[in-house]
Amino acid sequence: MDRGAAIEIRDVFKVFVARGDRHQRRAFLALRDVSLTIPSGRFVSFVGPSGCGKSTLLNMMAGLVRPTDGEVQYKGLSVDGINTDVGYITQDDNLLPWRTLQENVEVALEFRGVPADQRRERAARYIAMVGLSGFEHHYPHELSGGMRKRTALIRTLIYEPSVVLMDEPFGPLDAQTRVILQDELLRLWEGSGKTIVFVTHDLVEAIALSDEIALFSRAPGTIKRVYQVPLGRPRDVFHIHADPGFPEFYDRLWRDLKEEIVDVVLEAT
Amino acid sequence: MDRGAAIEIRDVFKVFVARGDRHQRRAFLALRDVSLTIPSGRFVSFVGPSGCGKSTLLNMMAGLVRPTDGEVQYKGLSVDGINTDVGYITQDDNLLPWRTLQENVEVALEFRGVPADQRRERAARYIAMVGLSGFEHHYPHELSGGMRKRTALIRTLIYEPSVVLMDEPFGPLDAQTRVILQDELLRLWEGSGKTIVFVTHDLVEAIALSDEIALFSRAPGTIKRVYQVPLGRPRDVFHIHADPGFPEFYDRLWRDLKEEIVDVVLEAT
Amino acid sequence: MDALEMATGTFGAVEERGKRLLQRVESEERAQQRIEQRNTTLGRLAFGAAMLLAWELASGRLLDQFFVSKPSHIAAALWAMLIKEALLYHLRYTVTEALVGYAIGAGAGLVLGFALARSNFVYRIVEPFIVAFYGIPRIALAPLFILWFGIGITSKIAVAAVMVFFIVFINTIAGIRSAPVQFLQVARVMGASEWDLVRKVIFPAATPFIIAALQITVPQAMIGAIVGEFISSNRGVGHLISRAAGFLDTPGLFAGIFALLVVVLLMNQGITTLGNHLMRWNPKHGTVRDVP
Amino acid sequence: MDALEMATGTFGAVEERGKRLLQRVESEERAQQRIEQRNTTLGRLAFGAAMLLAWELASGRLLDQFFVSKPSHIAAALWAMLIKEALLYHLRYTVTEALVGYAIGAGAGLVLGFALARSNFVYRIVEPFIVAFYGIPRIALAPLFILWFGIGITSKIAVAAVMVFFIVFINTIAGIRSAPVQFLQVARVMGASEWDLVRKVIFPAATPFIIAALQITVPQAMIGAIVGEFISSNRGVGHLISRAAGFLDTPGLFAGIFALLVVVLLMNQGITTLGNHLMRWNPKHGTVRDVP
Amino acid sequence: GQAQRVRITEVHTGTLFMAPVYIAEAAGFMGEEGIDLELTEVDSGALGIAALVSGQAQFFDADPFQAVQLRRQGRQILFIYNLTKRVTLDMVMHPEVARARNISRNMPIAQRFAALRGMKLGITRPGAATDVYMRYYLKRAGLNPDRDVQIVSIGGGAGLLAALRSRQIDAFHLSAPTPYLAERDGYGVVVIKSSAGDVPELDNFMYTGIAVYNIYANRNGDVLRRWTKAVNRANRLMRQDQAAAITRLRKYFPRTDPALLALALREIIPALSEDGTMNEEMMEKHLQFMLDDGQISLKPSAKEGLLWTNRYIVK
Ligand SMILES: Nc1ncnc2c1ncn2[C@@H]1O[C@H](COP(=O)(O)OP(=O)(O)OP(=O)(O)O)[C@@H](O)[C@H]1O
Ligand SMILES: Nc1ncnc2c1ncn2[C@@H]1O[C@H](COP(=O)(O)OP(=O)(O)OP(=O)(O)O)[C@@H](O)[C@H]1O
Ligand SMILES: [Mg+2]
Ligand SMILES: [Mg+2]
Repeated sequence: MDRGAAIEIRDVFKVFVARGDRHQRRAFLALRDVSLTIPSGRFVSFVGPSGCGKSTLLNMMAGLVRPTDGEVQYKGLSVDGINTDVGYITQDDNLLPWRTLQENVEVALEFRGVPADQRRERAARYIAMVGLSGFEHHYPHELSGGMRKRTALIRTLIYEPSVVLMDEPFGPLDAQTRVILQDELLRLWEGSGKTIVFVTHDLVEAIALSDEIALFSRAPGTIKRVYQVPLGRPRDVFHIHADPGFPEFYDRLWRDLKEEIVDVVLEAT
Repeated sequence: MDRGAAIEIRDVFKVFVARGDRHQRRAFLALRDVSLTIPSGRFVSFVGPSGCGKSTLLNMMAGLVRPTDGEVQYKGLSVDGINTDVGYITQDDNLLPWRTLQENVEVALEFRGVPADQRRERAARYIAMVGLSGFEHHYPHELSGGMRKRTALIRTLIYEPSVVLMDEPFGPLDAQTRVILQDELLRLWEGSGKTIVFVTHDLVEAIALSDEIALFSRAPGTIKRVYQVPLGRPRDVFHIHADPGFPEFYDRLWRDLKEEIVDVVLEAT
Repeated sequence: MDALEMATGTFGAVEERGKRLLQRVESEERAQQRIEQRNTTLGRLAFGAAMLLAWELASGRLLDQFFVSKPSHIAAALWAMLIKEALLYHLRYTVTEALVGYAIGAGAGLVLGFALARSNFVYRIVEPFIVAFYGIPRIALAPLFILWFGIGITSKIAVAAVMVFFIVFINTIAGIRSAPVQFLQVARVMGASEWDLVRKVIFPAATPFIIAALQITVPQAMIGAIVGEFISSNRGVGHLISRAAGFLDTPGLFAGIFALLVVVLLMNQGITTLGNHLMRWNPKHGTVRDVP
Repeated sequence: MDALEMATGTFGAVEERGKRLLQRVESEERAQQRIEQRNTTLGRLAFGAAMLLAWELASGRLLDQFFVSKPSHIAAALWAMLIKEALLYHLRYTVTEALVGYAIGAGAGLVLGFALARSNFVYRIVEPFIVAFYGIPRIALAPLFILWFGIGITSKIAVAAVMVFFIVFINTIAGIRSAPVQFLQVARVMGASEWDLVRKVIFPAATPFIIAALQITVPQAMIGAIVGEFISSNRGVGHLISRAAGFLDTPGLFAGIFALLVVVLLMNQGITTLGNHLMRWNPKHGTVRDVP
Repeated sequence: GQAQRVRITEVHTGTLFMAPVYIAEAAGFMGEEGIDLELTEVDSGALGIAALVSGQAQFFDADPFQAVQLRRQGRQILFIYNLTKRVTLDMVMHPEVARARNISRNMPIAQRFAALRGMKLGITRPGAATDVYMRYYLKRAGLNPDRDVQIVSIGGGAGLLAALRSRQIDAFHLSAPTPYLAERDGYGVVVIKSSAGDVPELDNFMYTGIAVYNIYANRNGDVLRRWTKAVNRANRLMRQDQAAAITRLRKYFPRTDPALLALALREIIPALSEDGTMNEEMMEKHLQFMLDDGQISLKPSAKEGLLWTNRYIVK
């Protein structure tokens, strides 16, 4: 497996200007001095408090947001404009409302000029994989929240990008479906050489899936620490609790997070 | 506390017609023979596989969807048309994009004719409670996913409806923020006499918060079983794992869910 | 609760009931469309008949018959036109002008709208000039139309196209701007080309605007053709109308107009159908009142 | 990674850098708006000047000066009009007609749009009749306008209002239908009255459509006033234009038109500003090309 | 001076036949008769009728066809002042066509009509005077207006000039000054000048006059007399002192080139009525013309008092 850097984030700062205040457009700092290397072929998770800038960082990797200062490199080149080399499963599902589930799943293949019958065949396979067979002809508003999210997931996986950015892909899914899809994801990924950047707020999920976990501080977000997950591969996501390395690592992560909690509680009251 | 039924669901069936199939509009069954009583003043959670009809059932309680057969009663009267007596935190945040965070939080108070200064004061309190102070003048698209969800939450809580329907209110939140808000929610609820119907896919959350848990089967959804949570009140959500009743009850719930998992896995491959 | 489930009957009975419901809903769904269709048609006929009746009765009493004529006379004039003035020949000519002008104007509005909206700077510079051009009374341009487009069918098509263009253009721009930026972003990341973006994301998002513009411009195109025929012509319904006006022949005037309106209504129906088709995915299209 | 964080400098330095960035962005933000504004203004002036120059040069060579005149002559005529024909007096009259007609037509279109869209059945019945009414060439209705509204200012206002109404009406309906049904639903559950719904949910959602319609109808209102003045008048810019046309006075004709266009452009600018204000929340309003 | 002041509204179609009325107003003759005259221009005859019938205006420049047509509907308007004594349409032809066909004003009128065969001829609107008389010319020459020539309607003077200049039509006819502008700029020659009496059948012909609603005339005979008195004063001024007339006219045509106004007046004055009087023969000629042309199916009497009267004319 290639061990070069897929993505390299250097000294990134991000300033946003909120537009709601009529009289003064006040700028504020969303990301502060973030540096991180994501090696090629690895599964890296981001965990951290809500609003700390995880999605913003993913947006930068996809070229949708420009850093105010610092640089984001993709495979050695500075990201400048849309990065069509990555697949991006955004936090909102962003399904096209005028396309049925199947048409949504096929859309990237259409962009790539894949012939209709191949599209259909591949879509059917992925749709079955996430348990959505029978709903091919539903429009997004006729699907449940979890079904929409699963559709958004396979819409990106289907064209097999070499780097996949996933922003809470299993967010609105029940524990049951979730574990199955985690397992499915690991099976697709293992040995594929793909790089995955995965945002989640479920520590167990992060541990079960990742090679590395980047822990973010609360806003203005920065990376507090990067952990190497001390579990072997392949992993059994169904029984990850039973892995000998799990409890200790989980406790360590949780301890480090608690510091952030205390801060938030203090702020909240 | 009043122990009458806040909501009474009787023999409800729901048939949807999906419109994507051009040639045949095939109807399909989303809810099958659901009956459930939600007593007044209780905290009831729904758990179950994605797409089993949890949101649909909440929509019925709010009067947004009509049952195809059977009846939904609210405080003894059949729900017929919009039920403005409940507060409903929908699965999607549905914030009004043309209003800032604060204006969104105030909207229900505006509908109720609360004077501007009172609105502002109450909004500020709730905004601080969920840790969003400083973001009052951000438009929804300038907020992170978790921040939007927190806004949607307090937008409903602020007018203190006597029955609150919550569809995965803590979905896109990190574990840390989540526990704090769970605690906050319990503090608001306890002793208030309010009824809460709470959809979640986190079993720990369901146990930590609820009096009763209704477990749904996979689609066409029906209620497989209703559990009484065997933990006392008040509860410490930060250390719920340590509660003596917790492990046994958790295992029982998880066992019952597994059956559904097996089914899904079979279907998926 | 388990007891309750038992009480509702055996599992088999529930299955049975579910199936019955499915069938019921499927047939109801079909029936309802038919009923709505029928009610609308009946409603329109009733409304139309009521208006004609009111006109017939009011004319000569409340309204001055010299200027408004009455439906019965108009019908007679229409018949006479059909027989004696080769109405259909003139109608075909006018409708061709209107249709071709409509197609050109709408096409140009769409294309230029897409071209300019995607380049905001150019749009902001050019926009006031386009608006200004539309502030020029058509009548003032008549000699130029004659010089540039002649006195044949081309000049009528040009007038119709001009009247259609602006509305489609502005609405297209507004529609393009309302395409959610997130959709554009995910599509671009998925590798959409500019053309993919236009066809598969922006156009569908702008559909409600474009359809509204296409609906607004149906009567405009027809009026454009008529104005064109007023500017110069030797045939067409505008010619007939103009002659009727010259001879103070109000029934003839309205007869010509009625002939046009039939075409306008047919075209409008076509656009409505097209809109319903393109926006079939839209859950609330047409059902705004009833929130549930 | 901890090492890396260290390497970038002390915590204080990072803070410092953050602050500097904040200031930079704030001042850049302000500067950029100014620059854009300036570029747009310059671009428009350049474009306008180029067009006038091309006209001046082409006139008499490529174009027939008799029919298109040339900017220098038009400027002279404009001056003469200002002095000898009390242009400002006529202009005030015409602008009043256009503005009042615009306000009435747009107001009626909005109100009727809201009234009908929320009752789909009535809308579907009434719609073809409204469309048909718009298919009637204005010229045919002119005698009725005189009968009903006289030959004073009222009839011009009526023509302008009629030309504005339809476009605002159809676009309003389309806008209302595009209001996301989920927003209506949550608002209703939160206790919104029908009036709350209209004001706080439907109207903002329909804003892009309404603004587009208001923009389209600015020149329409002006033309409506002019058409009204062509139908009957003894003052107003339409009267001046009509008189110039009668005497084949092309510079005078264009001078009258130019006077109008200034007003049209001012009104258009007003609508654009209003639109920008109402849609200030909209992230991509005006920045369509640059996806990031 | 001793008479009561009245306000009247007169609508008109903006033709130059109205020159005496304009002058009467601009020179203050109306005012001296105690009349505040407000002139309003309308786009077409039908609109003038609408204004008259609805009581918005009291005076209008109509033609006998409109009067007859209104009569059929049970409304009576009455001509009280004649504006023209013959048809004033002058035909201008592209010089190349005229040369190729060898047409000029020196030829007998019948030959000129016959020479129109195969041409593209411009009129203003179908049913308008330009159309009616063009067809009459063709019929006089035994031509079928719908087959032997192409008649194209082109809304107004500027359009007609544009079409002639770009050779999209071969000829058109209209009242002065339009045809003379084409002549001045070298792309037209006037070949039929009915304003000078080239067409005898259309000479001494009731073409356009000022009409009022009958009811109004019955009640306001005094006002009508004062009105005609002022107009006749202006008429005399116009004939005696063209320069003065043009100065007065500038109130209504402030920026128009005085030379152009002079040209127009020079061409049109010979066709205008000297004192507004009408006679049975003039009216009869027009009525018979309309009957022959098929515009009307019943010919009302041409006698004074029915469609016209000289009763109110004060010289
Ligand atoms: N377009 C924008 N304009 C202004 N502020 C923005 C914008 N996008 C994001 N922000 C702000 O940047 C910060 C980080 O947002 P981001 O979405 O990256 O958070 P996140 O880590 O993904 O949070 P969550 O877990 O809740 O999704 C937030 O404070 C948010 O308000
Ligand atoms: N408007 C609709 N038209 C057609 N089908 C619908 C509609 N709304 C929901 N459904 C279907 O009904 C079923 C239940 O949906 P629902 O949203 O209630 O699920 P859910 O239990 O909330 O799932 P999740 O946990 O994923 O949100 C799904 O199969 C969905 O496709
Ligand atoms: Mg996020
Ligand atoms: Mg749901």
